Amino acid sequence: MKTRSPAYFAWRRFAANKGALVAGAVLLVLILMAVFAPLITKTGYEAQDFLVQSYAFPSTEFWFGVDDLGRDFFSRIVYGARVSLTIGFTAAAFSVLIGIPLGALAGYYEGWVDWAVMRLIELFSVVPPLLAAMLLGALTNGGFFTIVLIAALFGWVQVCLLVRGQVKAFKEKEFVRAAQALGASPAYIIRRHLIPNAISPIIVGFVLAIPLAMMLEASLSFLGIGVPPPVPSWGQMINTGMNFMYFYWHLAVFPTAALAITVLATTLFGDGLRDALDPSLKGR
Amino acid sequence: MRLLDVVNLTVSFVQHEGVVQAVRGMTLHLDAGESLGIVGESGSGKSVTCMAALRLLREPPAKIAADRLDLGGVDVLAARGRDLAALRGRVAAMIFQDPMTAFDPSFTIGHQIVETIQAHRATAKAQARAEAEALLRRVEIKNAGGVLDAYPHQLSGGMLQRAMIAMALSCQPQVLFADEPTTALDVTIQAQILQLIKELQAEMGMGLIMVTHDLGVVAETVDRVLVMYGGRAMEQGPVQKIFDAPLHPYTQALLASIPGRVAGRQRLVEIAGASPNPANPPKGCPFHPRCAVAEARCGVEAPAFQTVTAGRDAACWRLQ
Amino acid sequence: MIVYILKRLASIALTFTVVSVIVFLMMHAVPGGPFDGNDMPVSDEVKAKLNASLGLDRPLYVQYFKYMWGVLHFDFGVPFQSPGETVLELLGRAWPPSLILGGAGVLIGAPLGILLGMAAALRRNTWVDYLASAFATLGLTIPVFVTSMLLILVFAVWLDWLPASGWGKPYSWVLPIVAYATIPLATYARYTRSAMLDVLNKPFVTVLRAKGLSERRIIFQHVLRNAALPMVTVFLPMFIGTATGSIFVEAMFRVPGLGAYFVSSINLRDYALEMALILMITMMFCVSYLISDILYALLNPRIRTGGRRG
Amino acid sequence: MTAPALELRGISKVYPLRVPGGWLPRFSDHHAVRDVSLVLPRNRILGLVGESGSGKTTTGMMALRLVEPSAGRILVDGVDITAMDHAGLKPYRRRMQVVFQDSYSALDPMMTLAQIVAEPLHIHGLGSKPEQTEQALGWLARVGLDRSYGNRYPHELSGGQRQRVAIARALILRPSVLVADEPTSALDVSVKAQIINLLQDLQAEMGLSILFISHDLSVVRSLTDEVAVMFNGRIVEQAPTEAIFTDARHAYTRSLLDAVPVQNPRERRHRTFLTRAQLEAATPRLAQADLARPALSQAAPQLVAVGPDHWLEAVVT
Repeated sequence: MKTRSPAYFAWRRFAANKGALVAGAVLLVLILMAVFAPLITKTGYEAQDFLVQSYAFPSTEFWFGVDDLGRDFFSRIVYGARVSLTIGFTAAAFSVLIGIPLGALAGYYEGWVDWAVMRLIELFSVVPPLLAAMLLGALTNGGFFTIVLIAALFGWVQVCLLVRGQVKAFKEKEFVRAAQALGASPAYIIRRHLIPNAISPIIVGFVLAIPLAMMLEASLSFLGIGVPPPVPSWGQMINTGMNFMYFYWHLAVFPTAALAITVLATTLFGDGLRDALDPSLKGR
Repeated sequence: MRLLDVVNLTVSFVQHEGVVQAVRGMTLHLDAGESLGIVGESGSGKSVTCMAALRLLREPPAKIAADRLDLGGVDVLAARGRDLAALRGRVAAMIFQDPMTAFDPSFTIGHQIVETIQAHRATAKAQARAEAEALLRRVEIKNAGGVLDAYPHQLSGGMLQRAMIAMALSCQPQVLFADEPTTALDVTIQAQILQLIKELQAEMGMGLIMVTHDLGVVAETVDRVLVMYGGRAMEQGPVQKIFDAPLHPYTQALLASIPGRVAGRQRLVEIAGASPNPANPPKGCPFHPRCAVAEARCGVEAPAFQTVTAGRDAACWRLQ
Repeated sequence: MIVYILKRLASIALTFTVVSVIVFLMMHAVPGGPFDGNDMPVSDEVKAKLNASLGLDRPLYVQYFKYMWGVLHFDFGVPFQSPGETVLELLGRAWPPSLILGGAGVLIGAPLGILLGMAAALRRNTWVDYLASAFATLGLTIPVFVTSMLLILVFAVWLDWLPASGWGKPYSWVLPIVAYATIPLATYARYTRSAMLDVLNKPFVTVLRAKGLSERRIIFQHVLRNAALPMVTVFLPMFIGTATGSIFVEAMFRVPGLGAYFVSSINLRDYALEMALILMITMMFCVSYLISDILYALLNPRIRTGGRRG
Repeated sequence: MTAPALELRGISKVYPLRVPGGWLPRFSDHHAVRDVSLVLPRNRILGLVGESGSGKTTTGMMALRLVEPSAGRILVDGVDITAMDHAGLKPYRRRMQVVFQDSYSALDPMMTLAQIVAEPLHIHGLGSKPEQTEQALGWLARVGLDRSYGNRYPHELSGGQRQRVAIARALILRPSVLVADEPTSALDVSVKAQIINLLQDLQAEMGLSILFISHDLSVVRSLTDEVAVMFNGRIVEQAPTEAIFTDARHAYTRSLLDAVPVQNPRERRHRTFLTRAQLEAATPRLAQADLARPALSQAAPQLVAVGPDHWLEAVVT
């Protein structure tokens, strides 16, 4: 019999989920597009090279048409993926960085540490993220890092709760008691047993924080307090596109579709990961 | 009268990792008023057999096939929704292993017994409640009125198991399936519950199927024993004969390895090896990798489960 | 039971206070008051006077307590963008469209969502489930302004059946309400499905089947009752939570509701209105959590009836 | 005379217990374990039996200082470890190890068997990494698992095999005391005997002292030298194993023995059961003259000697 790690079974389950597999492929294509944007676009996102053809509809020359300022719209959409994905991944990374230690501490020590962390989470649960984000965004005049920060500020809660729940469940397990009986320190137990066993919720929390951050960015940009122009943000483009909706549908439809596809693919990928990883610890 | 008649029952579960054959060609029967013990370890297919007899497995992932699967004269495999519901509880009732999770936490014990009575018989609520209270008293619950109005979380495991027995008996079933009814309970409570089930069976003239991993429970309660291993029947016969002179090497080894038979600290007779993995069972007889007297053909083809002497069946090449 | 409620009350009051302090501090810590905007040149002297008249020159904690004291008397101050009335009056003017939009959206979306979730759970792994789940995922992941945009494109621009914006005749309400209803619909569908599946996998459901209860009774009495327990705890907070979405719907369809004022108050640095809106929503959240906790305690026999008997 | 491997002197554990009902929360003390004294001599197996809630597991966990006692003292090899801090305790942890009931949750699912068995060496910094792995593989072989199992994961094993791994992990540090908390009760009948034999063999080879916590009297009879019976957090009777099985004095011990299922259908009998209240009221009353050794005081229930090494909780009149 071949040795099979828990990860192997998770992969088997994931691979059986066709929707998640397709979503993962789409996400991969989007990431590649974002990374190699200069190679697949004809101009930069700022270049107003086609002022004469402003508002041009999609054609073989301009796949997604030309926008109101004479910029190739396909280039803008592709560069928009860069902005969206960068914000999504950075914010998710920060969420995990905040969420893991807080969740692990709250789950392991319970008592007042847990109480304090839970009250902190309650704070974030009574303030709607979007409103707070709008307020913060307005107060700080938006910008890339502000948005990442805001997204992480509200994204860590989910990661923290997931890690806390997992740590709480595993800390009662007998292998943790056995390690304690061996004289292992709490830091050792958290690092070596509890966090590795919480890796599934951490991965899932990370992936599911990405679409939330992307939506937050798009929403803020849509309202004009997100990433400032000329940085190409899909939310911003949708906002602009709305003004020309009656005459130039492409300016609204393409960024809308790009945002929807990206968010949907990431969410489905994350859902698939969750379904695959959740039972993996039971092994069978 | 034949209450349960199962011929060549196969139950498999379709899973990601492949098809798991939980029960492979089981044949068993139960007559009115008779008690049968099904003994086997975890994964032997003993519980699945009972669940399949009442069609309580979720299909899919479960797949049930049999040449015959009759309960109280009704073809269970052909029965649909309403017919099944009429069968369950009325013809055959079941007691489960973990009484703590067997009751709906949102309703009182009384409510759950009353609804069982009303599901099968047109009975006024007050009448059903009175019957429920009498049943609780019959299962030796002193404070029957109080338990009637209690929620499951307010009662101890032993008390809940008594209440579950009362609920199972509420429609005077002809067959009672008891699936490891004492495993989750403490030793002294176990003995009380076993004695109670035995008494009630005799009193009501029910058929009883006692599913257990514990040979002691079998020795205490039933007339006839069926030993299962790796999804197959190994041996079947009257309880006293099985204990005195087991036929199948598995039964022999199992009886020999029971701890505490004699005084003094000592090494026990052990069965080498591990129980078969249901996802990947050994070819041939499931016991052959651990069997002390296995022959070449044991690993090739499974022996048929056939009569050895009157009233005793076994599946072993050495006995054919 | 009483202790439980008091505990929750204390915890939520604490949370509310902390949120109000943070929001208050944040808005005062950031440089730039309402008179710093470029579009409104004001001399320093006038500015100082104005600040004094509004109490902006006092220490922060004094301002805070003064403000909160006013809030307790429903005095949220005067909105900068409409100085002729109080914040309360402005809100009074703005809430009816928001209430109609939110109320109708939830009244349509939530029941449909719950039904959809139930159907998906009961027909697990069939096309019903896949369709419902796909719909719920779409509804949750696609930002509501995108949905709104699609609705406008299809029904207003291309088909020209309904107006694209405004809040006049009731038929102009249709598109915004439909756009908004997708949020509660998706949220409740997803939650209902998972709550139902949780219960359906409990061992007691097998016992109910073994007793010979009809599938209908098992689902409608036992499974629903148990699934309702976690659902009541999220129903109200989810309702308030989805309200955030109405900001975008109002912006998209140019509905003169609370959301529209929130956006303008942020752009105009209208402290008074901003503070009032945030406090109101936070308060609504707090109250909704409290009500949910009480409902949970009432419905859960474990909390309602306490310890062991018999 | 050398000190016993493990000694518990009057240990107790009190948990606050919420009193149901009422407007304000009230708490009463729940005595999980009260004033338990036990001596585990070297090279012996002591059985600690009782029902769930009797306090037997809590006692075992207190001996390992996995649960802090509310009162009393714990001595390992004659050294009082009751008040030691984490660092001070660490060397004594090496001398005491534990095996749990549920072998599934006793092994970290994310680690290979070699990592699991080598972990004690890692925690105590003994040897280099290859040495640790080598020793772990050796121990896998010693508990009856092929060395090739080293890079497998726990979910690939059966319950009996997992329990072997747990035993290897517990013994790799060569402790003098092993606390075994129901190590066989979750196992299949056909592998239970294997694990009991393994414990027997290792105990003899290593001169281990084992505190064997169990509710299964049949296993206790085959494995232990001496038995202590716990009821309501107290030891009510303690005696050499055979004396417990043939000459039980306490009503509770007798009711436990009577509840054991028969070994052969021929021995079936009708049983009468005492209620919990009856058992609680059944503390024997003995005169000083009945005792093997004079009791220290009178009236209060105490453990008194009623035979050679046979102790019984009784009221002396």
